[in-house]
Amino acid sequence: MRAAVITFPGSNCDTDLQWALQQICGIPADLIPASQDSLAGYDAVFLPGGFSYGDYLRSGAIARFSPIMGAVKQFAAAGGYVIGICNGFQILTEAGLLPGALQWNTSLHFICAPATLTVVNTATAFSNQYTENQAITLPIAHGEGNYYADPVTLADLEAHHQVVFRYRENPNGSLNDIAGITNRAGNVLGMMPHPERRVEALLGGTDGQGVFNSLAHTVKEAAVHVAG
Amino acid sequence: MYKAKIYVNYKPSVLDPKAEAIKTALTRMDHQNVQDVLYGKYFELTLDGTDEAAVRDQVESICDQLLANVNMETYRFDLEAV
Amino acid sequence: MYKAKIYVNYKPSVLDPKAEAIKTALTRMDHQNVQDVLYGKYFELTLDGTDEAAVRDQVESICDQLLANVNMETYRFDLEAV
Amino acid sequence: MLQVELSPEEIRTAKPYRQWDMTDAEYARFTDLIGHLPTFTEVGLASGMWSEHCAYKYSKPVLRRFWTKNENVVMGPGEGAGAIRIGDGKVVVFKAESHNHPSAVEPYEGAATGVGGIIRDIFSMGAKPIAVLDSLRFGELDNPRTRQLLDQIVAGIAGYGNAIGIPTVGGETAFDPTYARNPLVNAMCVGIMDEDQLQKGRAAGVGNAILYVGAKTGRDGINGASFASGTFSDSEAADRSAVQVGDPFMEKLLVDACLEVTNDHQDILVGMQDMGAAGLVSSSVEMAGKADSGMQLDLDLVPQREPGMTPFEIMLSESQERMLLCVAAGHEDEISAIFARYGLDAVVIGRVTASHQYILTHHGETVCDIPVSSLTSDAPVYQQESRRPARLDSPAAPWQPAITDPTAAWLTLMNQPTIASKASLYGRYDAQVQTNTVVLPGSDAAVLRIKGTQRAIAVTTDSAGRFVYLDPAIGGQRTVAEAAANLVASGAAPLGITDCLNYGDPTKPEIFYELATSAAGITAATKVFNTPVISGNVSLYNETNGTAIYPTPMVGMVGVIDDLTTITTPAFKQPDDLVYLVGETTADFSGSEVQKMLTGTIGGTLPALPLTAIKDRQDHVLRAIRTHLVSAVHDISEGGLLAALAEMAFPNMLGAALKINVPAAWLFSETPGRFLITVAPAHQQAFEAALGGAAALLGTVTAAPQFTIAAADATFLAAVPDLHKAWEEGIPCRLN
Ligand SMILES: Nc1ncnc2c1ncn2[C@@H]1O[C@H](COP(=O)(O)OP(=O)(O)O)[C@@H](O)[C@H]1O
Ligand SMILES: [Mg+2]
Repeated sequence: MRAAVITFPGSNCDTDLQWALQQICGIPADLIPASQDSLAGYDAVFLPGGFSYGDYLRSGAIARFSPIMGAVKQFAAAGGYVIGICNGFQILTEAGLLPGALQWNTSLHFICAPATLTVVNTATAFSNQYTENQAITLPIAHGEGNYYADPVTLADLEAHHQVVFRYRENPNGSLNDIAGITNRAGNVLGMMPHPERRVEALLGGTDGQGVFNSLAHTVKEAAVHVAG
Repeated sequence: MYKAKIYVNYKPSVLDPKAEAIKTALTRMDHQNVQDVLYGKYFELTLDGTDEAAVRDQVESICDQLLANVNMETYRFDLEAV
Repeated sequence: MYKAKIYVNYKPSVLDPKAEAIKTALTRMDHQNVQDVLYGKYFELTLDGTDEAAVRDQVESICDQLLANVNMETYRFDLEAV
Repeated sequence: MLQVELSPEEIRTAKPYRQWDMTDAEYARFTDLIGHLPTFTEVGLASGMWSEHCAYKYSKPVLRRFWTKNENVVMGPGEGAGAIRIGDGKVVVFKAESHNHPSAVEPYEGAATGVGGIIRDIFSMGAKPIAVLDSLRFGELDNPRTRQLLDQIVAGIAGYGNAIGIPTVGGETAFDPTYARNPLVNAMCVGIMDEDQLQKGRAAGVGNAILYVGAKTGRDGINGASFASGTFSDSEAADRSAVQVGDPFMEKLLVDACLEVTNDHQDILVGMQDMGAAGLVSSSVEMAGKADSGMQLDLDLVPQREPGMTPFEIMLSESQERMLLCVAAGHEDEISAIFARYGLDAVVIGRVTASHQYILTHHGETVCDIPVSSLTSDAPVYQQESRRPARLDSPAAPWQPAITDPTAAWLTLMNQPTIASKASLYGRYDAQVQTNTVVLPGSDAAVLRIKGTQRAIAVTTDSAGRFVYLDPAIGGQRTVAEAAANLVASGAAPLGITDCLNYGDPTKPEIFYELATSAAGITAATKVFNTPVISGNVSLYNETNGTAIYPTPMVGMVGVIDDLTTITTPAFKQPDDLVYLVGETTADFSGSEVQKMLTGTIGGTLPALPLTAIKDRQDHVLRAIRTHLVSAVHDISEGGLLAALAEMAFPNMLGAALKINVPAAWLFSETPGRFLITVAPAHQQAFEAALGGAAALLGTVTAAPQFTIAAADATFLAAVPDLHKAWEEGIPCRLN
């Protein structure tokens, strides 16, 4: 598996993601500037955390118009795996690749803290290495992580088991305690917590590895399938 | 040349934590007679152009694409020639 | 009952990185005819009261104390009976 | 207000420079140095460059006496930041800076731009910024303005640091009425780089280009340097001219682009400096001065945000997020192209010249033509008069707390804002971005691993205004000793310090005495702890209506950990671990938290600090840590033994059963130089031997979250959850 990590101007978790993928999980990962417009040759695309374009209008609102986003949309439409973490999640909702929106935390403060999550759906490309209802701890670090969707969209998300991670103690006001969701097709994931910050025991734990290992597993299985 | 005055607000069904915080602060500051707070964004764009209808369309598309998130916000604008 | 429509903006001499970012984005999105972007806050307060002058004073003090940062922002407002 | 440009002759008679804090004598000196009556622009530049903020004219005689060099120091004071070796060919680069005055006027942006400024100092050296720390002082939280200052200053630091992607990993926050109108906002930034990449702020080589990079210049913060060098009074409270808005997004692009230039284009980059106080003039003229060059700049080429700016405004604007580079002639486009990739403009605004003149042209006219040295090395330096403050000769009588209900007193202590948890504040900082933070805020020091090595660094900031107020020399020593203790407790060997010297008006002899004497205390301690001063910053005129703050030197210290497995934290790890106290406890209540808590104020004298004995003890503790003999270490500081014990119990909700043969009241004493250490029973003998008998066994850690502490004359019985609640709510419950 080969991963692309998009660097938007203002991204600041891009190199952290690359480190976690490559150095810790053994998944080759390249940094791709948002000014490029091709993603040929990659099995998965990561949109990292940070403050793309300063997040000055709404988080993710301006990043969505970067040249690379056309390629990301094509990549997703073709069934490629796309993962947005924190600001990446915000960009994916702004770009319409995931439903809903991320609003200011109800405390109106940026929150940096460990969050305990329940893995509520392990039948996804991003969570199959976890066990059903496993409790994992991942750091959150965001000001706008309060997930909102209108009632119809929300019911739809739940009906199609698109919620992957839920907070055990809701830190930010997210509806239905949502911490991470996929699109209907299941190939696009958005999550506010940072798995890349929790892949080394030295830094407090390895719960985040499951996301990357799940994906690597999925891609490998698919390759076996194709080859077979 | 046109000037567009654009107002972007949360949809009424969306709880706005910032507006809530302002209301709480006002109550604490002894402004109990404030019944309601709406907190939105205000933009003024100055646009080159001569065809009012075309400029109107353009502003509308700027709002839809960039200035408002239609999942949770609504907008309105006034356009005047300057 | 009165409704106050309040506009808060940066003073002209203050650099507004937000407006700059929006302008750059618009240029990149092929809206080169946008000459100027102003990005401010917009509030609507609904206030109980019967004495217009008193309400006006109250809104002014709310702006000074809470809604605007007078170090770098200016504000204006319209008041109408509702 | 400054738009009317007077002629040189009019300046001589109307003396407009007085309003920029330049004296008649200084004007005369400047006129002599340049050999003609200065133009409006020239005198304006001098007022900025000769301000305390840029010239250190009052503090220089003090700073010169700092100890600044040992075998590890690669770069001492004088550049953007200092650098010191940590092994593996790497240096750690760090500096601290104050933004007290701007934060008092406009807390959010003042604090934010303070962080932005100190970050520029670090990457201007070519170092990658890896951590920010913030040292904050406020008045009491019963005042609404203080609550707002606290909220907005923390928000501003968070707003900048989080967005730019540099973790804010530590700092300190304390409350005393002396800071009510004059909060202290000191920020420190730490960077890492290869020693051979170190960059200097020099403009050398005739014909080489001066490149301006980053945000356009506007009318914000004009002559902020002399603003920061003036005192506050009520009549000036309306002064808003120094407010600037920070743009962390722009700075993020600047950091990345500048580091690409320093890493990959060493050969054509001659020098780089950030535009800080006194903006374009100070960066450019200092770069020329350090290289003994001349310089000519065309101000029409300076990117400007507003029309009609005068040379005075262009040169003294303190618009944020700007850098100045000196680039080898012929390679300008190569460098500009790199910045263009980051969406940044880089423009040639002038050249290095063969003469020693500093020449500025504007609209085709020469508006400044003066020797470079007249703004740099020839700036005045004053030997201030020093007088020992009368209060030091009539100290309050020795005081001891009368503790009737020990447990209740302990609970009250944990709830004092200065002692209480700061989690509600630092929880708003992204402390983990860059994925290096091994020990997060809330410990003695923050610890960051250095990727690609087996090493880590530990960082802390400490200040002790109360002690410095009671005894400047000993207070200065204690500040350094405490910083060193915080590093040692984390497993690090202290390497060096940066400082922020926060004092009142230095032209008052008593204030100058505080400054000079506490700096001498710092010097004495740095020699003992082998921690030279490699950078620093001075903030004077911290006064409101004529009353100064406590003299508050802040020390930022960095240490190195050679083996990641020896990183140590204060948390009790396991029941049955043995609890030791290292260091003698005596009745030290002058300036203590318990004194302030029970009497509302502080007073008394401080005993001499046995620096060598303390250093010796720290060495022993560090050796025990490095040989894996301990399970937890915490230094004892504000609040004394009880506060330290409680903090050790909280993370894992354990308790302890202890016996200590001193009066109960002494458990609140703040005798410096002590540690609490836990040791697994298996290591008891080896540990006691390693400490050479200096460790007294107090008891054991218990699984039950309960403290039972038998003192000589009373027993403390406290439930850890109760202590925890008091500690956690100390700040939040006062904010609502
Ligand atoms: N303003 C702040 N920013 C970041 N961290 C802070 C701040 N204030 C306090 N802290 C953190 O809280 C902890 C306790 O601080 P303090 O009591 O000053 O520690 P010590 O006494 O060991 O120096 C430290 O880890 C410190 O870094
Ligand atoms: Mg400590």
